[in-house]
Amino acid sequence: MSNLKYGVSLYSYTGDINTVLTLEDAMAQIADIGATGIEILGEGHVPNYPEPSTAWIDQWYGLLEKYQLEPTNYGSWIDSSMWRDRDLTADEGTGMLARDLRLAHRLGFTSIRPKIGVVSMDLRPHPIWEEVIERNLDLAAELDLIICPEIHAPTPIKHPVVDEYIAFIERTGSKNFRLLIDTGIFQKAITTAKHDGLSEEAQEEGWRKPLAVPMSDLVDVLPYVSFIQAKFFDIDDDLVDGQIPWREILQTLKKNEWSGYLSSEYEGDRLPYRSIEQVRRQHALLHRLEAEIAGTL
Amino acid sequence: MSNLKYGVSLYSYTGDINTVLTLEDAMAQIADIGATGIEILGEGHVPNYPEPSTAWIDQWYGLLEKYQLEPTNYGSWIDSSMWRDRDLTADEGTGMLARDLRLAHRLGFTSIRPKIGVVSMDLRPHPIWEEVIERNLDLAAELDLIICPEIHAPTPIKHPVVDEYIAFIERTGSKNFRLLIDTGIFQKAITTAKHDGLSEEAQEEGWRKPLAVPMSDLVDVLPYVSFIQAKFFDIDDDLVDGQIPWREILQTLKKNEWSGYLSSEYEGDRLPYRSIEQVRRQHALLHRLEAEIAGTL
Amino acid sequence: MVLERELIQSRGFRNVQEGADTVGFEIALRMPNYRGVWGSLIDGVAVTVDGQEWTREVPRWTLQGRTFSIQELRQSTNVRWQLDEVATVMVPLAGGLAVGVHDVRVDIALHAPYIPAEFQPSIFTSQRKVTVLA
Amino acid sequence: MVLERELIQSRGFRNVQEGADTVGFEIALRMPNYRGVWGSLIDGVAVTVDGQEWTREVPRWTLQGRTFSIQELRQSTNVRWQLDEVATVMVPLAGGLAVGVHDVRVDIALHAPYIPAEFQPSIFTSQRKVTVLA
Ligand SMILES: [Mn+2]
Ligand SMILES: [Mn+2]
Repeated sequence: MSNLKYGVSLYSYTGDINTVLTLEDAMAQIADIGATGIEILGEGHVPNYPEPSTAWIDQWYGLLEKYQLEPTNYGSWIDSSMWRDRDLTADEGTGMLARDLRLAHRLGFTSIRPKIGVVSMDLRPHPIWEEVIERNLDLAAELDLIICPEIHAPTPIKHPVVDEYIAFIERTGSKNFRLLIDTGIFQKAITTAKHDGLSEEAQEEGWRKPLAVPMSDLVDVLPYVSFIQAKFFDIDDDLVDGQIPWREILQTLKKNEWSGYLSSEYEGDRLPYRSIEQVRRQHALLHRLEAEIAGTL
Repeated sequence: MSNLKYGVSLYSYTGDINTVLTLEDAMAQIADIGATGIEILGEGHVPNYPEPSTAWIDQWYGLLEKYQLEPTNYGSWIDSSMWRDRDLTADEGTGMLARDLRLAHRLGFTSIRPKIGVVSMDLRPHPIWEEVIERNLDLAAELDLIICPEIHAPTPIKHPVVDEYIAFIERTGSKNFRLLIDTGIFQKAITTAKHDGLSEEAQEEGWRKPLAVPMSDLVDVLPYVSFIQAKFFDIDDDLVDGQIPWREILQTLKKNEWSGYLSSEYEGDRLPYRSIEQVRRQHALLHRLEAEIAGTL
Repeated sequence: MVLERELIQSRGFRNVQEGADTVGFEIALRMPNYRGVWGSLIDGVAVTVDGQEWTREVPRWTLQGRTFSIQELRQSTNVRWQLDEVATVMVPLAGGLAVGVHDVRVDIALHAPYIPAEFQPSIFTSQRKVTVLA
Repeated sequence: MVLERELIQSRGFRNVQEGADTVGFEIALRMPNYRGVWGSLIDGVAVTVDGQEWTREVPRWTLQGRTFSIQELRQSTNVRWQLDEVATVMVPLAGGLAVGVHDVRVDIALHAPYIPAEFQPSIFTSQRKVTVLA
């Protein structure tokens, strides 16, 4: 029996948040569409990160209560090349992740995605990753947090990086390390959405090329998947998403009895207020599809 | 010796305030341009008007202190045709103005502009105006507030309405009734700025037609003028205002030794954020002109 | 909190249930004027959704937690539509609107006694696409 | 409080005095990325005003109340540019800018270690007209 829950990452509101949306407005938006989960980026959405004031933490819990939202996943970074002259050490990386685990826990999250710096064009994570995670598994267990690296385009599921993550799960036997799937890997058609800051070539390489990972690959790793970021770029007036195959994705999740959160990550054009309307459309589409699929299974 | 002070009315930020500007942002903007006065509309900018919470009043005073601003003029209304079946009585109007006098005083204002409903195409105020004001003169004196009706286009200075106001000052001998001049009456050229809500004909009649009141008329009433709303529509990249003759206005004020506030009322196109930049331009222009005029007087 | 720049807010656009029935839809609107006004100065809102029109006499108004017909609102004495508060207007429609994107237009009528009666009411128009989820 | 949508904020664009001298001008910038970053990941900002250019090595940075040269910032360890805080960049210019409207462009360079080194840094560009009052 699959139980899909719906949430929204504040990443969706990039550009809008802090300009035309306060944190409370964003939470009110999420509640208004009937979603129950809120995902944040620690380094993005926590004022005075990594040391928020107790007043802010009180406000955070007050708003969760007011809008009846539960914290889902907390995005963190392990910036392995912080300085020009040297890489981050495993010790430093371990301390960073521990700091974010504690902060995520303090804010009520149950899942954390550390984004680790890469060392190659095919996005191999910096070799410290394994030690940094392993040295934090006990803390994660103590705090009841699942650490889940993100499988993100242009890295597909059938890739040595993912193989290594799965080998790590099997070797350690830890319940506190799982995978996070970003649905951008299922992208079937090109997007013209502009990604601020990135060069044309980087965008070409990473975002615009549809990776089109087949559903069978998702099925293979689904037992290891603890969280899904529902990445998308554009949903039109007829609720058609031209890039992400939501029907296939939901069918796969339902059929394989996956339960957990689909957390919206809108990554289309950053025109003021567009994110709000696009997230609404995505949830309207996902609910409609889920109801249709329920009728056919 | 003329002492000109500069302020901004929150009216300038119409459309931006509550959407892309909080009250604090607006106050920070005003302080950033070196202005010292803040003008508000009671019915526009006081949450839960006419009964703001004490928490909001505390916040108001906290922000005045933080941004070193002084409350100048408080805009109020006496809506003489509130209902379809009858006009407001003089008793009701008196109560309304008293309520606003008390609220304006509580918020630290020293001047109040009641906008009275009109009964004719040439904007004659509803006949209750005289009784409503007269019955509030003692309260205004007690609260140290100047009541100042606004001389606003399409009503010029040489007009029976203004004559009546001046006769009232002379008859009552009150120091608590004066005139407020809106610089829109000096408009020399047409503006294409769109005024939301008004029909084409109403705009034609009231706002687009340059009234071009001569400076000599201003000189005649200047002893009665306690406050100036620096109405404007557009200042271009070269700091040229094509509608309002700021050099003449400032020369007239300086030469006739008028002292008091010029409070910006931006009334141009309501594109997001445009008000912020336009108010900055107006103050840059006014400061430049005042310095030039100081050199020639 | 802040409001969306468009008068028609995304948040609050939804169908309205009464028991098991969907009896209409509602739209949250930002005050279009530069000041808030007393309820009696509101002369109603005409609503158009995907070409279907409702006149100013039809929608029901919820302001500051209280609900009014437009006839009641015109006679009201102590309720306001503030700059920082939305008005929720409810349009009766059996079955409500389909889930999805709708083209919504509002024409909001407000009285301003300081403008000659000949020019009353002021009409503020806004149109945008918004999404109903349920 | 909220920030202006444009990266270049109107508020905070001003000349800088040192004693009786005007020694430069400063611009307040909103963080262009979707997360805040540690100061060492900032690779500088190139500034162009009315056609006159300053490279990324020139402007001084004020973040969280502390001021850095870009060389110092690249080596810093405990200062951040947050999404909800502006960075103030100061460009030395004897006499400062004339009072009035200026055409300002910034090209902000940020490192993202999770993107291959070949594509570093990301450059975020913004250009608008802003006004110096004094
Ligand atoms: Mn993602
Ligand atoms: Mn005025």
